[in-house]
Amino acid sequence: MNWRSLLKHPGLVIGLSATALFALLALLSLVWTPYPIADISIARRFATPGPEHWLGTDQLGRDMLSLIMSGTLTSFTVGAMAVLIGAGIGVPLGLAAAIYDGPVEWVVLRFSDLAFAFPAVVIAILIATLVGPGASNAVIAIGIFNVPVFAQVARGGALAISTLDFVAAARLAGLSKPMIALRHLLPNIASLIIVQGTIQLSLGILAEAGLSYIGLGTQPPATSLGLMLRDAQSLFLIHPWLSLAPGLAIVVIVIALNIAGDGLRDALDPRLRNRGLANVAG
Amino acid sequence: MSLVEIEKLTISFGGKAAVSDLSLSINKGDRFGVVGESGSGKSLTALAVTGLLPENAEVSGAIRFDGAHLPQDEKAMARLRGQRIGMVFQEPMTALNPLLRVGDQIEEALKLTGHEGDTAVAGLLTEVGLEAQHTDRFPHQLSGGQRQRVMIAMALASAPDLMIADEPTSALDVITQRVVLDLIREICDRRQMTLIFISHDMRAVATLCDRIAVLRGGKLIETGPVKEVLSRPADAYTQKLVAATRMAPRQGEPHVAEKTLLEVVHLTRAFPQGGFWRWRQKPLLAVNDVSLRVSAGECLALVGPSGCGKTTLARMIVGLDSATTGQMRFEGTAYRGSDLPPARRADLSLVFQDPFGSFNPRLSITQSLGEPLRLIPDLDPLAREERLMEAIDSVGLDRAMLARFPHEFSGGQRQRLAIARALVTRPSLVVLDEPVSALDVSVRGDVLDLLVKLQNQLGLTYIIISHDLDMVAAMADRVLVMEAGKIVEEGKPDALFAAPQHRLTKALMEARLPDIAA
Amino acid sequence: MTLYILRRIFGFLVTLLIAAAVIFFLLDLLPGDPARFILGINATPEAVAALRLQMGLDDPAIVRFGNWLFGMLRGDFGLSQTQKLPVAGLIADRMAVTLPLTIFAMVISVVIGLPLGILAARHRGKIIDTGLMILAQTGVAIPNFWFGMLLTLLFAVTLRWLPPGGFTPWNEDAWASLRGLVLPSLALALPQAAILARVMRTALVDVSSQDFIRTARAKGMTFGEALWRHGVRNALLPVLTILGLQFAFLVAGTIIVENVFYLPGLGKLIYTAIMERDLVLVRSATIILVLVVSFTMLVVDLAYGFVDPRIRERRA
Amino acid sequence: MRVTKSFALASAGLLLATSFAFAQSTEIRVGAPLEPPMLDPTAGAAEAIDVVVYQNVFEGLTRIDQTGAVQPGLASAWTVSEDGLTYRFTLNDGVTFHDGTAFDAEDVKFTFERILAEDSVNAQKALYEAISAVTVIDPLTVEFTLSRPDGLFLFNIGRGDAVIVAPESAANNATDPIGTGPFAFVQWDRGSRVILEQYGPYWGEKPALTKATYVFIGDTATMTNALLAGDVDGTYNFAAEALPVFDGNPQFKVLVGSTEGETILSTNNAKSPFDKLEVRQAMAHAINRQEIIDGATYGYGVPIGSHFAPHHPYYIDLTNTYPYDLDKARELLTEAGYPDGFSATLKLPPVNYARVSGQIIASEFAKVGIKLELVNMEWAQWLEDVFANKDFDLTIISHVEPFDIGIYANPDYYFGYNNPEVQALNETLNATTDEAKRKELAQEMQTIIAKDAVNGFLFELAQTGVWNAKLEGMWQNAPVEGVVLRNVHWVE
Repeated sequence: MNWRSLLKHPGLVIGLSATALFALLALLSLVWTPYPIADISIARRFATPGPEHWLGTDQLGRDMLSLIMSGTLTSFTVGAMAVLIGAGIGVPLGLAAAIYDGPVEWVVLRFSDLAFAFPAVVIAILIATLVGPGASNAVIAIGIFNVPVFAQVARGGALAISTLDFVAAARLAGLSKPMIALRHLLPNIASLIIVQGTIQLSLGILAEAGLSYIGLGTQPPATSLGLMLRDAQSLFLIHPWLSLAPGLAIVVIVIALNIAGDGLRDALDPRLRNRGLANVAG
Repeated sequence: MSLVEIEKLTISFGGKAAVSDLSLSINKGDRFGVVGESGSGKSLTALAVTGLLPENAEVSGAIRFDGAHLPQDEKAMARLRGQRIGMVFQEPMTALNPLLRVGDQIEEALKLTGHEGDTAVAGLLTEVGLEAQHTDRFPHQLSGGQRQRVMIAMALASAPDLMIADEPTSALDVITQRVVLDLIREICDRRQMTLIFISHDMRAVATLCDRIAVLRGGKLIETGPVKEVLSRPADAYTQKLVAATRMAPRQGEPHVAEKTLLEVVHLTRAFPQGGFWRWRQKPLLAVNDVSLRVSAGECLALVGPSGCGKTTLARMIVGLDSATTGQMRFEGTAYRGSDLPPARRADLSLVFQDPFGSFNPRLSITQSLGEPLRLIPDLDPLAREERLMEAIDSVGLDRAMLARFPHEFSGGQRQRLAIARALVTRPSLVVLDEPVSALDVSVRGDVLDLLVKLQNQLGLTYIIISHDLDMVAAMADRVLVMEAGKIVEEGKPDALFAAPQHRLTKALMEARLPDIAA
Repeated sequence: MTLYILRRIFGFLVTLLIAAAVIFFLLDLLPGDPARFILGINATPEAVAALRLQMGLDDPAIVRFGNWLFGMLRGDFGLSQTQKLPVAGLIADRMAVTLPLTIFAMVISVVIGLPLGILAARHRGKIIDTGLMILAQTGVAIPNFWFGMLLTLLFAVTLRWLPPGGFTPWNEDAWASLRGLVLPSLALALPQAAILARVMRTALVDVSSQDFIRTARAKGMTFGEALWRHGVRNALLPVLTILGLQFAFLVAGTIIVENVFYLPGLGKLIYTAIMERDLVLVRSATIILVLVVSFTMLVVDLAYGFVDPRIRERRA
Repeated sequence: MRVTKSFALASAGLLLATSFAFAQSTEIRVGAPLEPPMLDPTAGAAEAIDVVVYQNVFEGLTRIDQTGAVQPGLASAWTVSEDGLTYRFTLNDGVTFHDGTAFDAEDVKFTFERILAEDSVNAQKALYEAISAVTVIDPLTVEFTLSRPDGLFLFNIGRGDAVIVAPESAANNATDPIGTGPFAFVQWDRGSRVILEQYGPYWGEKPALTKATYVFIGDTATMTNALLAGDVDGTYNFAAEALPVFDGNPQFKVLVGSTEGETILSTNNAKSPFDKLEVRQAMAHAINRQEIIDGATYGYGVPIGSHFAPHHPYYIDLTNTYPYDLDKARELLTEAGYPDGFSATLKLPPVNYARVSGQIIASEFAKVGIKLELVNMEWAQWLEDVFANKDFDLTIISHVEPFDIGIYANPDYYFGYNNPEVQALNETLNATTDEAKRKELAQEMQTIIAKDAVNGFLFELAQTGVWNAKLEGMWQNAPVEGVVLRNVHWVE
């Protein structure tokens, strides 16, 4: 896919650039924020947005813009790590289920049934009590939730690909099953996985917000958008801005990711791309 | 008087014309054939007549049906289709709603035109050769031929003036194909219906139609009465299409069986059937106690209807699948299928049917072609390079193409590449699974010529799997006819086709469409 | 068909059994002594030891697992360690909140989501489609708890139409109970409705390009008629899968939303029970939650068979 | 049939209407942030239990009033022997439990023997271990014999942990509490509320309220909404950060009072580097007490300089022992051998004051080079890690026991402070009954632990109640845990 074909998908361009903008802001917070986020000053709390603090300050006098930048980084990191865990475990499992039928497939399917049966929040609560609440707990909980999703996507995609003749050709050429999975199946389901990845990333950001909101996710002094909402909820009637700003940030980021995901699907999946002509070819 | 009149029709997508400046006139009572290869715009033209073009199509020009312009209003157009035009599509698998009983689907078509009643459904079913019991079936419970009959019954529901059949038989096997074609002809005769028959198959058009239009790349090449056009094609392209329908018998010495290369001994492949108590179900015998011999340098053909087990047999021979009982011997190495030792695999190879699915789109041609070379140990990079060059040269393609990716090639080129891949290990036996059936007619000949040339040059042994009797007759030294996992007849092609003994062979011969009269 | 059902039920039971083992042994690893938690910071070690003995915490894990499993088979889910009440009753009480909440949310999301999805697919590419999908994108992106806060601000604090949280028992004032569930159901349902609308639209757009829709149009239907008569039912297959998953999502979502609206539901029960180290309650309530979710998946799978005759046979 | 039914409906409607009309005058709905796990105050430490039942459902021999003074309860009078080892109580006559059984001296004996039994699960057993015998003299007289003098004895038997229970009902008190108080338990809708109703045959003065409902709302925002929407009539301790919502609203009144909660930065004195006095002093100098009070309690907390409640008569102000002085703090760190500071963990339990104070202290300590890693924990884990296993550097916790300076005399206590001088003083204090002498001893102890900077002394938690403006009679202060409803009433 080159840059020109990218431009044919305005959704992808808009979604990716908005995502990139937030990702950049988030990364920037690693090296620079307008104010350090650990810099607590009760004296200047609840400042309204102004030239000094563009988005005002929170209940501990921390700069809201800095918090949102850093919170976005946490949200992205948690979501992305969870996607990495989900894909890292789920994709090999799904591939294994696709290439080895019988017991391996049965075990993988049962495992994914099992993981689906545990709502992510329950996993999070269990892990939070096991290892204490924190961002890593959210990563694991959301990651576990992601595993069967990726396993099913990978298995479904791999099963569809493995009926194609080039897989048979590879077997004729003496490639082992893992080699076939690596060389032929994986590259061809990569686009599926990337698209699913953006969806799970946005779901992960929402889930992180939910977990932090009930106190199981990110813990101070680190911050995340969900944690900001938690901190601000009791002040909602007095300082509604403290809830609105991080909430809107979540909404915009998730929308951007979803639009990018939709665009990616259209751009990467030739079957969908050519749908307009699919039923009239010939 | 013309029923359908197409005037300067242009259909384009995103500025690219798929049909350009096409004018045709189809008279009442005509059986009009539209012939063309993929991308010729023949289907789009049919869709344009019925107002079913995709929404993103840009259309200009005029279409008149029975003297009147096609209505712009969607509802009016829909009703016109329902009452006066019947349509039959290519894929009977997907053209019926999988969730509804076929009786209901036919009845729905009747309701839309105001002809109601159970008797009407039964009448239509009888007319297309189905029985009353079929009304309660779901589409997946019917065979392809039966489904296509249901489609025809639905098309007839409104007693239309015009029937449009878009490749109605290309997804069916040889015997059914002929039956359905005959059915369409018979109904058109009986009902005095006008027919637009769209096909890539010259011989089908010749059998069924009285007028013909040849399309290529969205343009009209030639039109006129079938007899005139086909016996004296004016255009070079039409000539080529007509020529491709006749396969010249193979030149050269008849093969003399000397040394046995491959021997198949009492081979059986059983597939377990589903069910809760799997072991209680009787297994399905896809290949049932088959024995055969292939001698070096021979070209052996396996023919039979779909599902007869010929592909399963081929897969076991090349080592993609394993026999349940029995065994094979390849130059003295005994094996059951997948246990074929890697060292021997290099001597055996397979060319797949579908040139589009047989290359990994993510790998370059070099990578794909080089893959079988893993079977040959200790091949240094230089020798490897040499093998690839040799293979690509042998199929008549440019060496520069090695660096490219599959999507950059046409179907014919890909099939050449598939052959190159099959040859890269310098095998002695090549199994060809329907090697040309997925290709456009105009390139089939070239690929077959290439296969013959390679066999002569390299002394290859071929096993060809096909349902195309003409191709088999042209290529094979010996033919095996398979049915339900067993070999039912064997012989030299001339003798076998001239005097078929088995019921199946006879049916296959009868289903053959007549040659186009020169 | 029966064979298929039997096999599916077998898989369901295996999943439950493994889930039970996972829950039990995971909880066993939890740090924090339930006895110590109940007695607080000034309790003597002897008092803690006495309570441990009383609660049966000193038996080997495998014995306790077995006791738990067989107890559940007899309908005895054990006695809550902190509340000293039969767990089955506690769970049943909470189900009277969580189940209606989930079902309302489900119904609302279906009633809103599916028609909008169909409408958007019907007018694919038109302004109404774009508008609806922008709405749906926003709906998908809104965290349900945040949405709940906004709803409360508007309907409970400003307009005072509905209570801001809490729950009146059904037997006391069913009308008040219903009113108490309106905002939480909406908070749960709207993001899900947005997802459903998107899935329905995609499924219908997929279906609309299939040959049998063209066949229906060839029979004399307009695109809209064909979509409605032939498309929707076929599109329901993927939607059904999502509905099953969504139910699981909703059940999980109740944990957060019950916190926001302070509803005495199952999620809240689990949450509090973990905080209080009431392991008996936690594991039984969790396995019930898992049971509800897997049972829904089972029902969805079986429902496939009823909608799709192909599956009915293929798996028989 | 039809007539009867509509009549029944009409009268039901009437009943509903009347009960609604009277609802404002004799019923109350109290919002509580935590739901009790069970309702037996003698078998658990949770404050939420006492909030519902203390002095409402259950009563003790003595009763603590809202100033923290000891008043007669089920015992109408008592005498103490010269040596302070024998207490003789005269019990009120005509007292019955809510199940109708009579209350007498046997119930008192049963109650205390149950507390002291081998298999007792009483959370404060240690407070009563001085009791060596409980003797029934006659049905209305009971005598306690102590093994050592205990200045806090009368206070302690007035606590929720020592309320009198009956042998017939004690086992079921967790779910169906039966006491002698002015209110009887009616029902508990788990997860949402507990309903109490006035007990008709109550022996004492009848309360104004006929019905009380405790509604459990854990979330501050939801509590705010419930108060604003009139779903609850008040709450006894509302989150300080949201108090401005009610400030100046004539429909509500905000009651700010004191509690017994000394909030401290507990320091592991047994662990390096906190075993060094200079380090602890440096930390004390680095704490900006006012900023923490403003940040964590929105100014409602009262600064403390030692482990003692400011409203107590024995209190002396020691907040200036180590004033906020960063330079001095750095100097002391250098002296202690940590010129660049050090790193430590701060384990925080799941309460808002601790979590917020923790963040502020981390930010303050960073200025003198002490880098704190914040570790948030759930209660169960905190109790095990910090309290039971003493596996911590620093933590923040509010010690809510009244007059609990004695914990500094216990070298095995979780913060590991071992000072023989304090231990000796405490022993003397416990054995002393003379008020003036006791005050002197208590102040000496306060001063020593302040000077030793045992822990970071932050503030005394305030109690900030929000109530409907028409309610009167609520306790403003919280000398013991509980929301006592006996005097609460509506005024027009």
